[in-house]
Amino acid sequence: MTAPLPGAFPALELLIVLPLAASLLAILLGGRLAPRIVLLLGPAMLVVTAVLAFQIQTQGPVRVEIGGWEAPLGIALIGDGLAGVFLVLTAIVMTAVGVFAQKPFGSEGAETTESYTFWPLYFAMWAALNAVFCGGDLFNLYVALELLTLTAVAMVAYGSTRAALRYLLFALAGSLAYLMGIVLLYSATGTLDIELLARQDTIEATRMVSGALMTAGLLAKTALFPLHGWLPPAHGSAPAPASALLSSLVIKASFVIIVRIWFDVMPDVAGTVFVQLLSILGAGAVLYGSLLALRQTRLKMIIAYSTVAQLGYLFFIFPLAGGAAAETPWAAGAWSGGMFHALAHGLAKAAMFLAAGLVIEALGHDRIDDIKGIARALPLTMFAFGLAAVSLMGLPPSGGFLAKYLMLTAALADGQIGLALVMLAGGLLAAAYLFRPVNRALAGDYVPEVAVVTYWRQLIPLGLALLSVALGIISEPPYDLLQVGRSKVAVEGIDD
Amino acid sequence: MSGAGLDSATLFALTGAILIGIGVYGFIVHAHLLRRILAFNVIGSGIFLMFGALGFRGAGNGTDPVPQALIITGIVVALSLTALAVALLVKLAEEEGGATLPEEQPGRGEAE
Amino acid sequence: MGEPDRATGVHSLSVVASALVAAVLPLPLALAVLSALPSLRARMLDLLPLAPVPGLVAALVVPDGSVLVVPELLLGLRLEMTGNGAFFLGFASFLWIAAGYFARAYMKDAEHIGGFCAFWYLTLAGNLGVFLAGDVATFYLSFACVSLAAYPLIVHDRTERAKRAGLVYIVLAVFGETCLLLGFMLAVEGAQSIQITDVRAALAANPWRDLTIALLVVGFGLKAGLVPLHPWLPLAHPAAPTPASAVLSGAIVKAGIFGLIQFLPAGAEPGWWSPLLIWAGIGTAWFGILVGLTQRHPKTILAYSTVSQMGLVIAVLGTSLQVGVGTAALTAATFYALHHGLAKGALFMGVGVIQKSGRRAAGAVAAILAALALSVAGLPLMGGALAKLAIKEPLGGGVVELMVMLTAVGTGLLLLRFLFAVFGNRKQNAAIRPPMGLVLPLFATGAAALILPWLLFGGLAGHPLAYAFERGNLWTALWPVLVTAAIAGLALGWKMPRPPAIPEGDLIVPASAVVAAAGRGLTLLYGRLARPLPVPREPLLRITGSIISAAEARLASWAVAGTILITFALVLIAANALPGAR
Amino acid sequence: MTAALLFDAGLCLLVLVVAFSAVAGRGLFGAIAFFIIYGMLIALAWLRLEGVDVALAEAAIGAGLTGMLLIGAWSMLKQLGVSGLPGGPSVPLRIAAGAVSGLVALALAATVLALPDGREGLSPAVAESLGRSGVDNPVTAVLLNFRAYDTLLESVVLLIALIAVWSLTPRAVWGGVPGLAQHARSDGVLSMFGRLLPPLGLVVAIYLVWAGSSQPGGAFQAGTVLAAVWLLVVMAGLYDEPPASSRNLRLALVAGPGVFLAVGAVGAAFGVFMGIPEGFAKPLILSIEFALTVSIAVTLALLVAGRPRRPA
Amino acid sequence: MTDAMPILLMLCPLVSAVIIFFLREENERLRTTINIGSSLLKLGLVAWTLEGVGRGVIYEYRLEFVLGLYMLLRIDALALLFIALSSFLWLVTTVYAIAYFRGTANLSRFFGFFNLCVFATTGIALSGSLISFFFFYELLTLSTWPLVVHKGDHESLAAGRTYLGYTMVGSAVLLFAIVWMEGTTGPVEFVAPPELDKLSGTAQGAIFALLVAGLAVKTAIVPVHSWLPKAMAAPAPVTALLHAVAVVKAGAFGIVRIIYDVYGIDRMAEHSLGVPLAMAASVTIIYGSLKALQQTDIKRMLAFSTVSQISYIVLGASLPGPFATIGGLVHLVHQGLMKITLFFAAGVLAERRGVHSVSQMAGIGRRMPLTMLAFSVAALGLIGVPPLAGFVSKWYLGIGGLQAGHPWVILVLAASSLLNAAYFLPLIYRAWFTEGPDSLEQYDGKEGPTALILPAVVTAFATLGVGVLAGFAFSPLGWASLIVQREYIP
Repeated sequence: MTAPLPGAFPALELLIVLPLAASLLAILLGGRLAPRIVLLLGPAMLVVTAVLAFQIQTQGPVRVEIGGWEAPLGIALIGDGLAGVFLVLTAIVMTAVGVFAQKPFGSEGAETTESYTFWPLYFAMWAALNAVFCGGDLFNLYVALELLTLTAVAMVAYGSTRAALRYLLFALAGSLAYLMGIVLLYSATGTLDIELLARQDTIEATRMVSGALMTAGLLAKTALFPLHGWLPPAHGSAPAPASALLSSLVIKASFVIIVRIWFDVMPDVAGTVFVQLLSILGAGAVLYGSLLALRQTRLKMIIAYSTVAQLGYLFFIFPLAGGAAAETPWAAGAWSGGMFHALAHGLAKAAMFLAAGLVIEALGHDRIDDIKGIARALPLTMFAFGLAAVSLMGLPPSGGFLAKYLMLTAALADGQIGLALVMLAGGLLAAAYLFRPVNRALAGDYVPEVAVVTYWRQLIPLGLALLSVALGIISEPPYDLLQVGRSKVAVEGIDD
Repeated sequence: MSGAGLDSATLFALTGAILIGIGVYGFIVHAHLLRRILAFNVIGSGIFLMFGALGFRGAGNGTDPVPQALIITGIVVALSLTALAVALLVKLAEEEGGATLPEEQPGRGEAE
Repeated sequence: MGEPDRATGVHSLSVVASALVAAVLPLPLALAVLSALPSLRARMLDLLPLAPVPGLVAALVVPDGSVLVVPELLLGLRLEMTGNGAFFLGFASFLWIAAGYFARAYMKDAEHIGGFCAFWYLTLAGNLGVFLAGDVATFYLSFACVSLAAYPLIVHDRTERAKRAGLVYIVLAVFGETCLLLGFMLAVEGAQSIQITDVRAALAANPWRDLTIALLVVGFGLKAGLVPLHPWLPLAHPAAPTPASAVLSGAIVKAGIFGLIQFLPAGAEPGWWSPLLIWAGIGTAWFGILVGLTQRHPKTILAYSTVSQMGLVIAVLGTSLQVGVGTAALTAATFYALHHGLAKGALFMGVGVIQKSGRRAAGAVAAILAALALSVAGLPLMGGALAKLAIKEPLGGGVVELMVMLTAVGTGLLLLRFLFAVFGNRKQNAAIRPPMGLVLPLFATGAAALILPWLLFGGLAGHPLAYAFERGNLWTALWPVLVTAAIAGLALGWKMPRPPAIPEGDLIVPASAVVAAAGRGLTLLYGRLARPLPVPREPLLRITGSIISAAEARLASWAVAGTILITFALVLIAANALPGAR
Repeated sequence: MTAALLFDAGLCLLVLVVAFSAVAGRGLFGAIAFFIIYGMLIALAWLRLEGVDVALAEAAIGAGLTGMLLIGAWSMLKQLGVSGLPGGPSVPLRIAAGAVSGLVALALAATVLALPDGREGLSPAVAESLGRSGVDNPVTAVLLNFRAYDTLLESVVLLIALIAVWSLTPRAVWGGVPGLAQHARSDGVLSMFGRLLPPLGLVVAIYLVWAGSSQPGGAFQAGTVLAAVWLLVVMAGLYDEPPASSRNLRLALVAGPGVFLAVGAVGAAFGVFMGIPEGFAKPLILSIEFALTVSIAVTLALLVAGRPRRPA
Repeated sequence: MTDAMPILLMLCPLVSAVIIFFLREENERLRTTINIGSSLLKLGLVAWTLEGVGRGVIYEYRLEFVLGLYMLLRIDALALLFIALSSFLWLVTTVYAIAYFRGTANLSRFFGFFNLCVFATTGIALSGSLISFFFFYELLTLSTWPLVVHKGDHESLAAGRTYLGYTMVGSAVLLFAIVWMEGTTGPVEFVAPPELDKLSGTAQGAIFALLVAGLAVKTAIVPVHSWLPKAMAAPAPVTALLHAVAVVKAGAFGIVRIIYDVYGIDRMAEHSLGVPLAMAASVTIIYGSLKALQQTDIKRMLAFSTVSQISYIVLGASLPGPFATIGGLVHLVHQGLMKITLFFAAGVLAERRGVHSVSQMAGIGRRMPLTMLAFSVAALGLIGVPPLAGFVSKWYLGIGGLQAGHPWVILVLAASSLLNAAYFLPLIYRAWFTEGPDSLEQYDGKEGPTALILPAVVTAFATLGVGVLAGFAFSPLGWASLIVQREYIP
């Protein structure tokens, strides 16, 4: 860890400050001007994350002690590879969605509820995401997570009050469990700083209980099966840009905290049964979510259940890291694979929801039975959807494939044939449920009458989908970035 | 705290634990969302009480101020969430004429 | 063997000779291609007699043992002029020239003339290729070319009869080709070479010897009309236009004989193959005669006669397998086949002439036909008698020889039947003068059939010509004729009971009935088997679906999910805390 | 057992009983009433735990504002004619939930008891750095200096909660006035309070902020007081709520977090994000606190008032 | 130069795919120019490479993804065999497709994916490592699907569904096997045999079975062949590609790679892995022929014929010994030539004359002489009539089977030939020797546009040419012998 040199570019800090400032500015400026902020902020954030990624890559992990107060008294921001890739992902997806949302959440005439309230929520969500990804203090993560929850629930509420309330209930419960865990941890150790906590190596009951509580709470927020009940209605009924953010980024935030807990904070606490349990739930998610996705009749619901399923893969990294899998030619294969999966899924899912949003804008609905011929009306959109689907199915040359390949290698090297089979089955099921809408969209030999969707807006999901595929081809930079400051445990395994 | 026998701090900490249990009970058992929000607040304050009690050192040693600061932050956060929950609940009531989620009403499945 | 034999390509041919050999096949092939062009079609008929000329010239000029190797073509093309091959090449070319000339006049007004010519040329190329082939691949190619290209000739008239004949022919031909291919593969694998000489030499030692020989015998025998593989012959010959029948019976059938000559391990005594072939041949000879006697159509009768005669040749070839007999028997068979080919070709042409011209042709044509018939029957001093004489020796006396000699009687009767069928038909009323285009080739071929044996006897049979005039031999030739005459006289005087009417193609009738029945049965059986099993797929899906839906509704409920969450936290604690969990 | 402990035990028992009544009581309004009492008791408990700042916050926010929110929701539901479910939770559910929550309580209690002794926490560290923080109250030091980043995010959380509540506004009344119109008589008790209290509240609030640097108190407590005063004024019908579209209102909303963030950002520009230079610590913290107080007051008041319901 | 060659070969179709995707629908001339131009350019590059590889040059290109995971493009003799075939047939198919689709909609999409398909196939051919192979193998699945469903009608959508369903499962199995192997041995390159001995014998066998099972789907080995006949719903140029060059060939090519370059002949023999595969291939050969015999629809008949024919390649590869290998490899090319001719012709018949079933073939030879001539030549070739391409394959396969000590192979070949004859000959017969209902109509010299007829004629000629000129060094047979020489004499 290197402290930033005096005068070094404060990339990490800017990633918090800029969106927060934008959020306040949006409140102040109102619905007429707020949508335009993103046109400035987006590029700025992309540049800043790029600089940060460069800093991390060249100088190693960055650590910022806020206010100059060292932990445990103060709060630190961690800029390691893990934070770096997710910050970049956030910048990309957020910018894309922000540009996309100019239309549904812009206002040509008078300020409306949506055009006013969406942008502060959006920027605050961005800030919250960044704060979570680079947060180095467990309580600070709690506050950031709550900010995230608030914005996410509010965005869901645009679509369905009921779904928003359900989401909020789950999130509240999750928060409480997490908070409970923090309380116990602080009481036992006197610190909340992730790095300081990582140096504690005694296994005490308190740490066990607190780890379990935090994990359980975060699982509810991540919507791991069987705690996923809130996700499909919420993601399925929110406006498309919001769904994109929720599925691609928001749930990853709590997942990253879980990773931080078990790979950084208390890897010694986790037992074999525990990590297996997580992966079993993950496998359950993959299969169950896919099966339900197969039964949906609305495009967005399919995508939402797909998220339930895809999340399952992320939990395979817990048993797969380390063990015999460490022998694979790729450093920390399973761990890196899991992170790649999160990235690829983030990009692909955002692309999908935005594409679905365009379909809804064009047709006024997203019932699969009635989207016949949409591929002729919106070829670029459906192409983007198809490309994103390729990544979700884990087909080469997409990022999803690379992720799956890394994890599969680890699984087989470790003798976890069951998980390997689930991964493959998951890919096939994904193909099955994503095939339905694509097939339907291609059917028919006429061009249905649709509302006008501009060309450049179709390019946004396409760009995201292409990125998701490109992640499999230009995979070295993100892969290398990911390895900076990677927990030793990612190689050695957390259960031994 | 086993060494010091039962003192006030332990007492309050245990009270916090039981409050959490009570809150959990309410959070699960009630379909009415307002009561759930209430239960949520009970759990929250139970956790805070426990936190505070565990950071309490009795006279002389000085109380640990960090938990207190965290608790204040937590209280504000809880209020924020409560406010949103209440607003959502009122909207739900306006839209659907009920204060419960459909899947928790006996005899009605999820229809979304 | 790996590489095609390039190093040993013996270019012992002079430039002229190699040019000749090289021209034998390409000329007809080129003409075949040209026939397909609409603008040239009409002309191609006139060129029919021209195409085989290089073959004839090559047979006469190119010395034995000449080899032409073109490794780039096929699997290493090798053309080789062998002794017997040269004879076959020569006589076949001659017959093709004559038949081609005949066809010019005969087919003048026929339909589909372009196709006829194209396939004529193709068949010709294949037929000559068989005799020149020095490697198995070229041989097989040529043989297949004959088999397949002959099909359009057979069905050329597009009559129902022709179609049926074509069907039987093509089914058997494809079957025969397949057998040949298998046999060749086995033989080549055993020899580790595709040169025919090597293959033949290695065949006796081949571990798959019996199977290989069986496959080859079936393949070639089918073409040569070996019973029971013969049914296509009596069907196809009458159905084809006459010039085609002439080459079919005269030259194409001989390709089968030549195949046996080329591939059977002469003198190697491979197991019981010699007696088997001899008796199969004799059986075939008698079968052809007996069935042929029941027939009415002249061309059918001739076809059965061909079957019968080829049976004899096969019997001779059977003897060639014996130690010590070998080459002599092969030469004898060649001689016999040669005569038969010319004679039979001429007989078919004669039938064609009569068909076209009716009674007007009766005189001279009748004479030559009778002479040819007698020759085939083996009347002393005729070409056929010499042929019979040539094969007598390899047969080696005993029962075999007796049986063979007795077939001469049968053949005589059969050909009498033929003559009656040709001339006894009162209905023929066309009475035009036969065009020279038809008559000339008939006479040329007939003459060749009668004369050539005399010229070649010394060279081929290994005896001076005088041998034919030895008393014993004369008698051997004569007595069957006398018996024949006696029986014929009896038959004429004493009204014989009508022979049973055996349909053309004899065995094929019951066989096809069996095949049809089997086909129906299989179809029925398959229909039974192919019916899908009734799997209750729909209800199964519905039930699992409703279970999942119910589960999902439960999981969305907070009461359930909350309980799960808390239980979960407790389980997670336990998962780390319980002894043995770590 | 000392008297203090006895008192504490009694207090705990009371807290538990009241909490159970709040959670499991039959009537909804009664439950809310119990909840408010419960909040007050908890505040009392905090006093016993020497957490005066927390006690203030708990009383003002935990009991007061939350109670108001719940009562407001209850009255809205009543107006809408929405009542609780007939019957209430089923017996098996009660048993299951009881078992589960009992287990939770037991597990937590066990964990609490299992915590090792002699934990110092961070009080020594805070005490050590207090001098450099610019304030004397350790809690304020933690809130506004050591963990100022938390507080910054927290203030944004509050603000965003308001925006989130506003996001539920129907399009037709966007930019309108929150809450329902109040028609209090101008000569009523409320009205009188409404006229009297604002100056008083203002004074109390300023004191709380000022005192917060050395004694318990601070922006949140002060903001709550101000918000309460505002709400009273509105309820008295003296002033109406400002419309959500008001520019001044929006400025007031973002002022606190804005100043806070600006200070942090300037720090970042000088190398230390949220760094408060030692010499300027007190004035900077105080100005942040004042700005925050204003924003918090406005935000809290509007949060309680709910989303806009009437056109401006 | 040597390192750039693989990239150049890959770029040809990729660049044209990208350009064509963004071309406007009406821009027909430019689209055609790019299509033909890039095909010609690629063919030229292949010819150049052919000379180099003949001299023993190896072209190689490496692209790193993440640590230890990389893409390897490598032109060896085997790769070149496949790529030469595909480049040639692609050119022909492009010409055909342009004529076939003239005046229909969605052509930029079609030709975009069409070129993407070429890209994937080229990639499959050039893949120098297992994972690179998988990469392009999957890309092929994806890029062919839009082609299969191009018509967008119910039938082709159903076909597309089946196609994806089968191939995705196959890919999953394949991936599983690859990962299993590479998890132990590290990245597997075709040039150097992997250290398979790290795996137990059982594991080696199991991985082999899984690899082959995964590839078998595209190769359409019974019982995972059903997608192929269904995929007939696709437009004719697409089916022609599927059957002759792209999809089924990719599977067969993969099996060849696995056998020779991953496992190696010695290991195959040691664990006797080949025989079961050969038997499966044989069953497929017979079964496919039997099913073809049952069909009345021409394209379905051809499809089942493909099922049968493709397994010749597998059969050849699975039998030890140089002859069988040559037979299998050469059939890779020969089958492509013959089958594509048949599909071209069938497409023309359906398109120009509405002929779909065997019964409609009566007298068609008279009206579509060139088309039917091409058809007949190819059909005879498949039967194995010399000197056509199919004969050469069968010959080497048969001898190879005997060499390998599996004489039953020649029975399979014989049975298949007979069955082939049984379903092709009646068709030819009907076309040439019977009169159609409108037989009075005279041939007017207008069979169709030259660009539609010519491809079939060209490939029919090639069918004849590769058989007649089999002995040439650069004929498919010569090239296959070269490959085998390099394989067997290290």
